[in-house]
Amino acid sequence: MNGPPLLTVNNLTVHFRLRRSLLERSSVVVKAVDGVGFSLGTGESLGVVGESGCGKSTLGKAILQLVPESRGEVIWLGQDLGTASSSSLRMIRREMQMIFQDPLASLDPKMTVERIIGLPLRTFFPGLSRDEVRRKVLEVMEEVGLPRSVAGRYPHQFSGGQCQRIGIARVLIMRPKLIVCDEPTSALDISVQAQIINLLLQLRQDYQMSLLFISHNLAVVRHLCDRVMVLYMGKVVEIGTRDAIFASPRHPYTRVLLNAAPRVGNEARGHYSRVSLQGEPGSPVNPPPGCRFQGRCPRASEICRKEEPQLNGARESNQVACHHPH
Amino acid sequence: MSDAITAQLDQDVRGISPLRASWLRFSRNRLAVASCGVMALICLMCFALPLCFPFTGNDADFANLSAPVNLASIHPFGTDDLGRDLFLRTLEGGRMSLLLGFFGAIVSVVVSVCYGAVAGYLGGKIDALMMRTVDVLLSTPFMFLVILINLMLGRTNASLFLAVVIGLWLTPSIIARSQAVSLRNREFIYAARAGGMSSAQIIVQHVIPNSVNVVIVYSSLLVLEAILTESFLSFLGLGIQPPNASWGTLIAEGAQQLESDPRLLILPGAFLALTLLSLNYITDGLRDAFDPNDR
Amino acid sequence: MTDKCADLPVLSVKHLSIYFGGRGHAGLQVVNNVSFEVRAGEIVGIVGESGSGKSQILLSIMGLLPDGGRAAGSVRLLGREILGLPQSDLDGLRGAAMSMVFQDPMTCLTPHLRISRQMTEVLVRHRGMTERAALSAAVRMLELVQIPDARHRIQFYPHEFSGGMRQRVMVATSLLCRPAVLLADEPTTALDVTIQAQLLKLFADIAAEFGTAILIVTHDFGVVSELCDRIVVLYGGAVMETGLAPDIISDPQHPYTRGLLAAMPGLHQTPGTQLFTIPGQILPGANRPGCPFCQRCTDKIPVCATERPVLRAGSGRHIACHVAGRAEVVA
Amino acid sequence: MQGVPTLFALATVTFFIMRIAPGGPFSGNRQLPKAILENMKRSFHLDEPIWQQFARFLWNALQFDFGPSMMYRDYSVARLIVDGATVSMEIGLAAMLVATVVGVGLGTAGAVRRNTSVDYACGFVAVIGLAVPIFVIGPLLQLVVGLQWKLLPIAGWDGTWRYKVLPIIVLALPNIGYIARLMRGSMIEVLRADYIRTARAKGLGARLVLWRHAFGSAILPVVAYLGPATAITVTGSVVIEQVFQIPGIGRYFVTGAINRDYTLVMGVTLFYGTIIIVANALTDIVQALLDPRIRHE
Repeated sequence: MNGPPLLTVNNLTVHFRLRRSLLERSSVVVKAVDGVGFSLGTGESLGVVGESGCGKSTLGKAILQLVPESRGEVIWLGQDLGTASSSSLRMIRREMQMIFQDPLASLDPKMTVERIIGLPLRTFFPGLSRDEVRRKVLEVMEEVGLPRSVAGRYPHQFSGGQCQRIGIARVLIMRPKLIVCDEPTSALDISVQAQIINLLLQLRQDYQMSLLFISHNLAVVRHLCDRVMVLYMGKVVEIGTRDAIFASPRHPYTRVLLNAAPRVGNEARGHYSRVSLQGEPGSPVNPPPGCRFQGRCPRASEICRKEEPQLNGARESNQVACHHPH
Repeated sequence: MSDAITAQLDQDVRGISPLRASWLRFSRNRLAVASCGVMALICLMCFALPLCFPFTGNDADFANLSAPVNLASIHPFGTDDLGRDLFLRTLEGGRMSLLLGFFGAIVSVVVSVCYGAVAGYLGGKIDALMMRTVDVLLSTPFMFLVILINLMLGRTNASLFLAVVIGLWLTPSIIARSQAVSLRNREFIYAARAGGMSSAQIIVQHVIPNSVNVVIVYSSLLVLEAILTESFLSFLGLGIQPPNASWGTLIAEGAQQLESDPRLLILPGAFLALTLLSLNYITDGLRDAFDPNDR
Repeated sequence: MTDKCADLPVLSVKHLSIYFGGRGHAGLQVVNNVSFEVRAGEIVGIVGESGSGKSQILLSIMGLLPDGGRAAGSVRLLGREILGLPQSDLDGLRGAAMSMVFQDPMTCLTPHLRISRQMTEVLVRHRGMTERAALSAAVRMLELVQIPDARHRIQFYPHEFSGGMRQRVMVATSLLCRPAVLLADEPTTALDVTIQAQLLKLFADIAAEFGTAILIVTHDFGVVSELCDRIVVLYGGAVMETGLAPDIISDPQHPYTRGLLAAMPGLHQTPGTQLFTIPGQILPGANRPGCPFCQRCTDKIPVCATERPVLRAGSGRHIACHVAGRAEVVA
Repeated sequence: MQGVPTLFALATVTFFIMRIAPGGPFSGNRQLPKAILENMKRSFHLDEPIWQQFARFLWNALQFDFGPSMMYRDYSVARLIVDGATVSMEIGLAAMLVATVVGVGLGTAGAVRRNTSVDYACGFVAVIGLAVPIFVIGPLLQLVVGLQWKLLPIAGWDGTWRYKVLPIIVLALPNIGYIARLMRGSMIEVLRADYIRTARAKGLGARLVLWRHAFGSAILPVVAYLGPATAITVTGSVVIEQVFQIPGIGRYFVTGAINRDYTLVMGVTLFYGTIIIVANALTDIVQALLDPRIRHE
């Protein structure tokens, strides 16, 4: 970590109320994110991994104050965003931006590329002249590798990779300190994914930007992130440096996740037979008491069914929430 | 050859906007375009042609009572038993029907889109209350509302207009609301919020431009329904009052004299049916071209 | 493993081309002259990115190309030509001799019918079984794909299952008539990694136990690497490289395969370094002259733009490239 | 059960709007001596404070007693509603049945044979139903079938089938158009669904795929439309009743309101509201039966 934390999140919790069916009157509470805490330094990148429904996307949106149901503290350079006035929140939003999973859906279909990219600039600096905005837009387009000639086109005329570049350009034009990336490459082909990863690496290097990189793809996270946080059913089960998590994971779930990811190479053949994990992730609607992973955990014991494990900082390199860590 | 493709792509600097693309799609729908032509012709006939006659539809030509169809004469489709020109009366009735239809539809669209958008975008208790009100109005007999308006305001064109709007705005306001709700959850709205735009800016820059399609489709559908509602009420004697006439009142008169002179029914009936038919095909064409859900 | 009839391919695809729109050879060509074979008990993977035409190949084998799609060439199932058969004849084969599993288990089961009905109808139709006998056969099949409490759960509706379970149900349904060949279109893409691993194991077990020939389409080299015996690498609707999976993955020779493998972040890359990238993007259509990969290829020579390379035998594989493998031949 | 508050709101609004509206039930009979008028008002409790009248109305309504009609003095409102509703329901239900069968058939045929002459023919029938208003098609049918061919009576009512055929056909036509269009659209969408491709991949044959796998989902929008449409149809079409001289309930909406017949209007409004709410509830139930995803878990 370089310097004081840019972003600190304490006990962030998002509980949705959900009516399960049309005829049902009562609602159930979905604990999408449950007491998540971490901090992120300037220029650092943190990967958030987990399976679908573990709350990783909700976490990203909650940090940017896009989820009204969220509780807990999100502290940006010493200021709690939950209590910030709407005008100061607006100013902070210049510095924290987001790119999305579905590149096409995150672009307004009715706007040209030039308008989409220039819109944040015009929102925050209404005084800028048209030419100035256009100059900056073209500059940033070049930076993300979009030819100037496409500025007048509409999103539906682009491929997924190009749409993602447009999304990155829209974010980049504000020169933010933090970019929250919500599965930015999972809808892309491998060859295009590599282009986007390289772009993000380049931007980090050039502008000292911090990344919160949400993904289910462990290989991408390993390549891009300094630290990794593993979520399971809305809870942090393990957080630590990249090397610690990938070389010596301590939580049984982290191990399973690393083990299950398909691998390229001949040593991989038949490796699925090593998979020991049965069953599927439970629903975050009615989590079991104690550890949420207990039902699928090979190491589960009596205490796991009763007591919820807390994140334990015994080691500097990685903290783990488990009664029986490896 | 592949180089030629990329070169051509690069030349195409200004993209085709989705709205223009929709218009292009619409213009390729021959049936819809032809219907637009028919509608234009009907409007032209109803608004311009009566000026060419030296008399009005209420003037009785006592020399020609119950004149037969004679396209060469001054009464091309004949006269009724009072000597009034059938064709002219139909055109003048059409003028009334079309005016009420177009204005009724415009007001209904504006009311319903505003109402639905406010309910959908605000959500929560306000939304629930506003939609409950729509529910109650939907379970009130329409005829009863119309008569109440008649009682309050008298049988004027204004009360008919109000009745048309009240009959029409409910269903589209439900559609507008669901559109607003789905827009609120679209990813590019999240992107705009994350980009620091205020709610007002988002509504102006993103929500309204993306609702244009639905509004266009619904406007044309509502013109159809407004004309239908107006003529329905006039047919029952709750709409246009004599001596004014609309297609609805003419059809009512015609239905009474069915046995003596079917022309009285067939002429305005044919005009009304042709109008509704064209509007129907126009609405279909617009829906195919503009509504992404049905594509 | 059961005895492999090693010589007779269960499924043999020869010179398959697929067109959309237009007539004859006009219109957009999405697949160009693709040939491969699948033998009993063998798992063959078709790998390619979006737009490579890989899903269209499976659909054309099943006779399920969407409106406007036409296939030319030859598809032989157990020696019988099935391309261009009338739909009514194909109905006798689909679900019986060949069956297919689709990508998204959420949308591929009929929402208003119980699982029991969706499974038994296959047996009633193809085997003429009674509803009762079919039901118990269906339950046995669900147990085989490890659906817990199958006897009870077979009466559920699709929405009452999770994604992984639904995909198991799909696999079970496709196996009911013991098909000679099972086609799978990105069967694990919509699933989480832990569930994906369970399903890959299931596919491997099926091939080993029943001797079913499996043709699996995917964009994920990881899946291919773990599961497949042989692979077909597809780009722009044409075969780039085909051969035994371990050979190709450990020593890719076609510039596209090499680039694709190098572009994957993985064990061999130092984290934080720039990845190898293939420049440009896929262009639609497969009927341009020259090599379909020519535009993005870093090794291209002038002939690549004008002449389409044919599949040539290389070391343990076939490659369609003017450049790759040449040096070897000369040496 | 959530219909009860709606019904209450409907009753309240109607009650007070009726009283606020200018004029009263007896304002037409100016020649009546004042004493008699007062007497009549007293007999209908119109001399009481308005909140008391409202409470009385609510209490009686709970017991399905709406009192005598102010216009048709020899009849109770309940009697008028029952008599009219029997006729209206008979015609309305029959029309909806015809419309559903024909509309679903036309829509399915159009979707399966999309962009063929079959599709265009079905589409044309649907468009005629939608575009030609019933007050045009009704008199036209009277003219052709009744006057020219003399096959059926033009108008009137004696309870026999001969008097019902034309009204049923005319009432069914617009619904045929709407249902056919709805069915065609939803069937086309369903036939494009992934699970239809799965069913075809199972080799089930076109007929089984259509009726077992596609029909169940494609019919859902039609069911959603049928509820409210049936409610509106069975509560009486004023136009049909006027054109064909049928003693249905629809005309009571008009005459009651025009004459400020408070008791009749209240009774008819509540009847209408109840039918709508019941129809909506029935629709929800049928939809839940057809679509397991919205069924109570």
